[in-house]
Amino acid sequence: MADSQIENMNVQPKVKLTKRDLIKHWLLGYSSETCYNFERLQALGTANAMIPIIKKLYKTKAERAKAIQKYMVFFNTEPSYIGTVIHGIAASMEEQAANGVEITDEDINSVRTGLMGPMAGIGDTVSQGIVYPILAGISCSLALAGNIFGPIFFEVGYKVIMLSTGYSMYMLGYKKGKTAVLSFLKAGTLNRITEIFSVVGLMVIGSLAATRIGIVTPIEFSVGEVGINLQKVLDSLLPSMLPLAATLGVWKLISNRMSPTAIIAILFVVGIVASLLGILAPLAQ
Amino acid sequence: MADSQIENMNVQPKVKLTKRDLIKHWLLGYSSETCYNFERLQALGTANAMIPIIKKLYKTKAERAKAIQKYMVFFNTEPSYIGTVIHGIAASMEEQAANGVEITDEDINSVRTGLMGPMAGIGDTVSQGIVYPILAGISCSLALAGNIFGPIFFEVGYKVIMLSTGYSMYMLGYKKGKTAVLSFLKAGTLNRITEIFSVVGLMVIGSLAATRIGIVTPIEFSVGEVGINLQKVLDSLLPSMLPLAATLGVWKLISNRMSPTAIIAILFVVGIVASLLGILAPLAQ
Amino acid sequence: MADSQIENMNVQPKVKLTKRDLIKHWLLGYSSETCYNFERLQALGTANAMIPIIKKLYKTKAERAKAIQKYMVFFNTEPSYIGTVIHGIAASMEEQAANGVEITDEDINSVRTGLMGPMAGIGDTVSQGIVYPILAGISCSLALAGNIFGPIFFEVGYKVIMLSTGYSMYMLGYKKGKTAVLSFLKAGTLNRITEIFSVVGLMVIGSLAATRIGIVTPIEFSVGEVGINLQKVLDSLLPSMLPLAATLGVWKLISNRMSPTAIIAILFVVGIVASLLGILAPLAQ
Amino acid sequence: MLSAILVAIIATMSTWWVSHVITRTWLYPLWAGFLVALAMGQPVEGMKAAAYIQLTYLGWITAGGTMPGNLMVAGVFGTALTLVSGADPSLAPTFAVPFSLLGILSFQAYMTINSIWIHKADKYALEGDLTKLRFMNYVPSGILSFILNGIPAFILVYYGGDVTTRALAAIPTSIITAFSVVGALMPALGIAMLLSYLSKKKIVGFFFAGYFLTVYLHLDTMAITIFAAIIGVLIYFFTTDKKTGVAE
Amino acid sequence: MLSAILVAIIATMSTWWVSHVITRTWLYPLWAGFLVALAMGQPVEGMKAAAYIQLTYLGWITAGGTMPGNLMVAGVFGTALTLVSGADPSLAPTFAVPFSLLGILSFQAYMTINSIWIHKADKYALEGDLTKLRFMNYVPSGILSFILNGIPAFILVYYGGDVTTRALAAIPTSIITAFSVVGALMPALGIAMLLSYLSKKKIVGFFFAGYFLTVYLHLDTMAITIFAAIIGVLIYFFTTDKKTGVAE
Amino acid sequence: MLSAILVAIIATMSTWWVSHVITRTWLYPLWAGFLVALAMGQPVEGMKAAAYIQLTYLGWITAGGTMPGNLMVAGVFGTALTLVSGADPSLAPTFAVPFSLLGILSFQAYMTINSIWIHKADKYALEGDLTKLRFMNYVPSGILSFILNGIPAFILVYYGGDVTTRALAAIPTSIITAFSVVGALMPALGIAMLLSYLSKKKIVGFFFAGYFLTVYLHLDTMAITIFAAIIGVLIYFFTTDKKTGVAE
Ligand SMILES: OC[C@H]1O[C@H](O)[C@@H](O)[C@@H](O)[C@@H]1O
Ligand SMILES: OC[C@H]1O[C@H](O)[C@@H](O)[C@@H](O)[C@@H]1O
Ligand SMILES: OC[C@H]1O[C@H](O)[C@@H](O)[C@@H](O)[C@@H]1O
Repeated sequence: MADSQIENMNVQPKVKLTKRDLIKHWLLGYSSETCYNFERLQALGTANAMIPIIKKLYKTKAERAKAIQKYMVFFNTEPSYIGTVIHGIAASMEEQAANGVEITDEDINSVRTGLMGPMAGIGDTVSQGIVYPILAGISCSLALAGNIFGPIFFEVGYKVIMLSTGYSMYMLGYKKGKTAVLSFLKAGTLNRITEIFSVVGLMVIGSLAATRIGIVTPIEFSVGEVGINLQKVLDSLLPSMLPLAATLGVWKLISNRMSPTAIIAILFVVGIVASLLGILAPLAQ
Repeated sequence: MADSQIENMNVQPKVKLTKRDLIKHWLLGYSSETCYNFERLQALGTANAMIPIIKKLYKTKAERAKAIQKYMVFFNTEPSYIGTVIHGIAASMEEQAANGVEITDEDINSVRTGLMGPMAGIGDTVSQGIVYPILAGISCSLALAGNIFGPIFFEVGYKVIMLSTGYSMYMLGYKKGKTAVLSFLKAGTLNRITEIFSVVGLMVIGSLAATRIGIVTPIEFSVGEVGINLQKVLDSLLPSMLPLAATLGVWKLISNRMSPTAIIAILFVVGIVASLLGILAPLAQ
Repeated sequence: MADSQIENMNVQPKVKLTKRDLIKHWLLGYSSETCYNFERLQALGTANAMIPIIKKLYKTKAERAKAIQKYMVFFNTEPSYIGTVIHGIAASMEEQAANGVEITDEDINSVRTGLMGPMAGIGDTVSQGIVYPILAGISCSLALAGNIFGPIFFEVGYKVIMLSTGYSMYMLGYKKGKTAVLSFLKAGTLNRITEIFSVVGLMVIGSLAATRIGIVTPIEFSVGEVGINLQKVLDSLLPSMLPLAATLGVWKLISNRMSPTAIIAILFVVGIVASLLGILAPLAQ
Repeated sequence: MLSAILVAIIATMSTWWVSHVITRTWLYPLWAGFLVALAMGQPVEGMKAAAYIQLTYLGWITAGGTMPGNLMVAGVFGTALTLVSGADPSLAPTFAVPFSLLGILSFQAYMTINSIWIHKADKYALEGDLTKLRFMNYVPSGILSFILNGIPAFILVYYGGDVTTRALAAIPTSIITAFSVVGALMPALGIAMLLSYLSKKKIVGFFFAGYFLTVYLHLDTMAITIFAAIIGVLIYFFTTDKKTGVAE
Repeated sequence: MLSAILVAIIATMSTWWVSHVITRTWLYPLWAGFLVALAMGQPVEGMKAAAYIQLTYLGWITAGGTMPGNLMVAGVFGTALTLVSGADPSLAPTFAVPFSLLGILSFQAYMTINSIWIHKADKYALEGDLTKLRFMNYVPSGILSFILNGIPAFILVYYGGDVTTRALAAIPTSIITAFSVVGALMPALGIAMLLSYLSKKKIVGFFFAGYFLTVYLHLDTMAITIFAAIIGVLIYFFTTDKKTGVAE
Repeated sequence: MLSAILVAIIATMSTWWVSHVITRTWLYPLWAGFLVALAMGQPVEGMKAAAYIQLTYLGWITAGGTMPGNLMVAGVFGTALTLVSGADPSLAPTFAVPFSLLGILSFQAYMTINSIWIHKADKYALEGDLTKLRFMNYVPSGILSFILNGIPAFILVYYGGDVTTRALAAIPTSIITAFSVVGALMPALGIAMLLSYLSKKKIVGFFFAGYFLTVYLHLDTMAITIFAAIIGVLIYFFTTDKKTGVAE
């Protein structure tokens, strides 16, 4: 990518996205999960959200077809709070590509795929691990006291946080994408950023795994007249061993390219059988 | 700085500081806060402490004027336990400069300014966060039992620790300064050392911030008949949020180059108003 | 070490160790501590275990003498669970040396000495800090209920874990040694691996030091009518200060090349005298 | 009748997430149940039922498209049944839990069948027909959700809860428990999916760090998030360094 | 009279830190109050009063020249007033706290006015007149402290504590509380000043690490200091490495 | 007589570790004491005595060839004496503890005298006489252990425990306590020996990290091991990087 091209972009933009386009794109992103499915998760929804951007930047049907297709691939992130940053970056990359900067479809999709994982981990933790339980906890105590502000506070509070965070992240993505996209594509830089966010994402989903997978074993047996509670033995060895084992087991299945549907079927069978046999039980809360 | 100069220094010192000079300097450093003021804090006191060193090394009024002036700039560190190391280094740098090693005034002041921050953080934590409360705690229980050894134990214990630490740190500084000053000035080395100490300093003042800024909000309100204690809500979100907010707020003001006096005025107004309005309260100990 | 030599090894092995040889070596390793002594700890036992390997690889008395002698030097590691990895590596290095790869006696012993420390730290922690107390705890409660399965469960459980771990580690060492020995000897690589394991070893023995050295001071005195419990004072300053001091003190003695026997004598004298004078006491469990 | 239709719509939309600007909170019993309560003209009773249901699911999470129980169905159907059957709000969770577990199956069906529309959408993308693509995103999934969630909800409210209550009561506890185990296992899938996006050998240790810091130090999610962010920032700056030397 | 003069000197020196070899402990009520107790001839009673005051300030810290209450004034005046008024030592903190808070103002004045002398000293530095510079360091600030702290202390002891006690009692509690809030906020300034010396983007994360380790793990200052030192040493060695390879 | 011989053999082998495939568990009272119980024909009583002894030593560790008490002697002699004297099993630790402490001396003797055989073995190594080297490894140490441990055990069982019991009772408590202090200090040697193998300046900080994480956060050994492993892996990958760039 020659310097001349950079100037090109700075000096003579042919098509420019307006604030209106960006807001449309951002808002449509909230329909990413409308036609939600196990095959490609948010692919169609994300493509749908790109429509205003693509219509603005490309005029012929062929160009539009080419542009929209790259969004039809598997995509999944936390879509409401944090993941919007990816859409912002995508919009700015499309804009620059349309203005002659040499950005390939692969460039765009590698940024999107690189960031979707960390943003999912972080976004889920923030939205569902922090904001939701705190707001819902407060609101429930209001509601149980018969106070109608309970649900209203929840609805308003949640949406205000969601939209303001989602908007800021989208715009951050667009801005950073605009100014940094060249360095972004420089070998290593994207990887580096992805890596850092992945570190954060990994730690927080580690924490989620430890708190949100609520299985224990109810096995108790007695050797002679001594009763042994297996869960206590396991805890004395390595606390919360079973949730970790479950996570790593499922991860193994995913690594072997088993489909989510198949894994869910397995979890059903394992869960039901293990429960009926008295091997697993839900953790009493 | 050519090798010949180093030899120069090693081979032919023209003026040498004696142990006596060093001890004088170290002791006078305990008057760093005599004319204590918000404009330059320990500047004048530090300059005053340099007098014996400067008198020894420089003979003409002009030289002395030049030498003392560089100590009249803003300076602040923990002066009794740990910060003395900086004076030791300064003494050795002056000595070498006076003997022809090419050390500029800027060199000396950049070492001093680089180290004053970390030494303040670490020194305050050690002297006021650890030594003081432990000694005072023990001594108070003696005193309350009517035992006159309470205050005496405090006075003697505190001074013994202070002077022995302060002396060792001063001499350490002088020695390291003497042997290492050349590598000290090598690009990066000083920065590196400062950085490591800053890491320690930052962590410990983080801890001080968390324990020593005792504000909470007493706001309680009821929505319908449900009482809500705002502090509890904040704590469930992010414990000790207010002290952190206060610290970061004041830091912002400092970064905007507001004077301490002005900030104190603000803290007074904010504190009094917030207290009278029932927004802030002191943390019950 | 030229490429031709590597090919040499891969293409034309003159003598090959069989699985049987390896198993013999591994099992004989469990006699490392038979003639246990303070001079060289497991040296003789380790040499004894090498006999089948050496007999297979070297045919003349002179060669065998040369080979066995290098194992007669000071050696000590955790011999049953984790340390077996070192013997596996040694076996594979001997095999390659016998087949013409240029591996010197020094190479072999530097690998062995480099790894013996980390493997001791990690192995002791796993076998004695984790496996033993958990198994023994469970088994004792069985035994105290009069259930004869108590000791049997302990015996069988302990041996199964010990032998399967020990075997896996031995074979891992042999395999890795075989494929990686060349890169192993590359400058830095061995050091790097040793260093990582040492990090783990150091952390775990830090933990052992904190939990397994059970000394406190029983000193109580009163100043006036206020009773002061010195241990409490020390704990308020720095918890578990005495075990740390003891460890660092002994470490100092070792660094000064004092013999274990002499140190044990010192510990006896210090312990007895300090106990009789009421300065130290065992920690009540 | 009207309230039955309204509840059917609520049930439909709580799974067919037409736009999270609206529907994001419809996932949660507190709000979706409250809407049901309004639709059925018993705002306070229904709200309390919804809140009781909500409280049993404060640890619920959906990640990677999976969930430990269908919270949407639990909230809507559980509240509706409580009101229809005139039971005390505090009993709402007993009604809601079986729905939540059975709802895993209907969610599963929804997520599987929706894959059909995306293949149609592929065709329109190829043709550059953006309008039809948009249609594929919104309409078929809505109809599907109506069939899977709306119609049952209508029936429940319209034909009364007697049958349903009896049906639920007929489910043996051992089955309920078994489904709870399934629900308790389910987050493992979502989390493992995130793991598979994120984990490179180099950094996967941080997953275990997060796990065991939580287990051993009993830190909550906020705390881990804060420490993770601090660690992330420090790694960022300390590894940048490599090329540029130590000092900033 | 004599004791009033002695107390005035103690009050002067406890803020005018002529040399920390002597005065460093005069900041603390336990020692300064004990000196007052000696000066007033009631060593044991005064010592107890001083100890009671001290105990309420074990978490007190001065950083960057700021403080959450004027501990020097609290210790000296609080002890003196307790003795003068003949109150029980355990009531000493009630007397001391308002002084501590009002003392923020007098300390503020002291720290502001002292800036004048330093400008004079600049002139002498320029001239190389080291003796006059030394004079500037010691004398004017001493006189200032005598005016701000010594004279009031003299008056308090000499003219009896009645007026003072009544004056203190007249301060409404809401004002005391308000000043306590100011005092509680004050360390934020000192700490923020240290922060501003120390914080480079690269390492400021460690401030937050220290903060949240304290908050979440309830570690005390000693513990954080130890861990900080360990981390510092490890960073030192692990980043040195870069140039020299991995092994030592 | 037979049982005395059997106990003598157990006592011999529990220190003479002919092969850890067999003898590794003979270090521990639970198993060695159980063997004694079998040999003396009182399996249940003896097993309980052994278990009581075992419980007081769950934190026992041997590192670098040192130990905080001779656990082998404690288990074998303690169990035997309990059975011989017909005391209640719960009193077993009272018998065992003095043996454990005195046993430090006999172990010390064993470890010192064994050095002789290794010098002989050196000679055979030089000659390449592997058979004699093997002999040196196994036989002399066995005889030595028999003398130090086997014979006393035989005497104890054969001639009854009366004398022993009285002898033990004659040891003043202050001596027992003093030996306990020695025992409590002993692991410092083993740990310091490991430290001296492991510690390079660069990484010795991790020793202190492990120490203070345990002290301040009350983490158990398993927890520290897990965190240590995570840290080790992360360091491995993050420092490898240096040569190859950041991304994997
Ligand atoms: O995990 C990322 C993402 O996955 C799916 O899209 C849904 O479960 C979302 O709620 C979640 O945020
Ligand atoms: O510490 C390593 C090692 O040292 C000695 O050989 C013995 O104490 C073993 O039990 C221990 O495993
Ligand atoms: O914070 C560093 C330093 O700042 C000022 O000089 C005073 O508050 C000292 O007590 C403190 O040590």
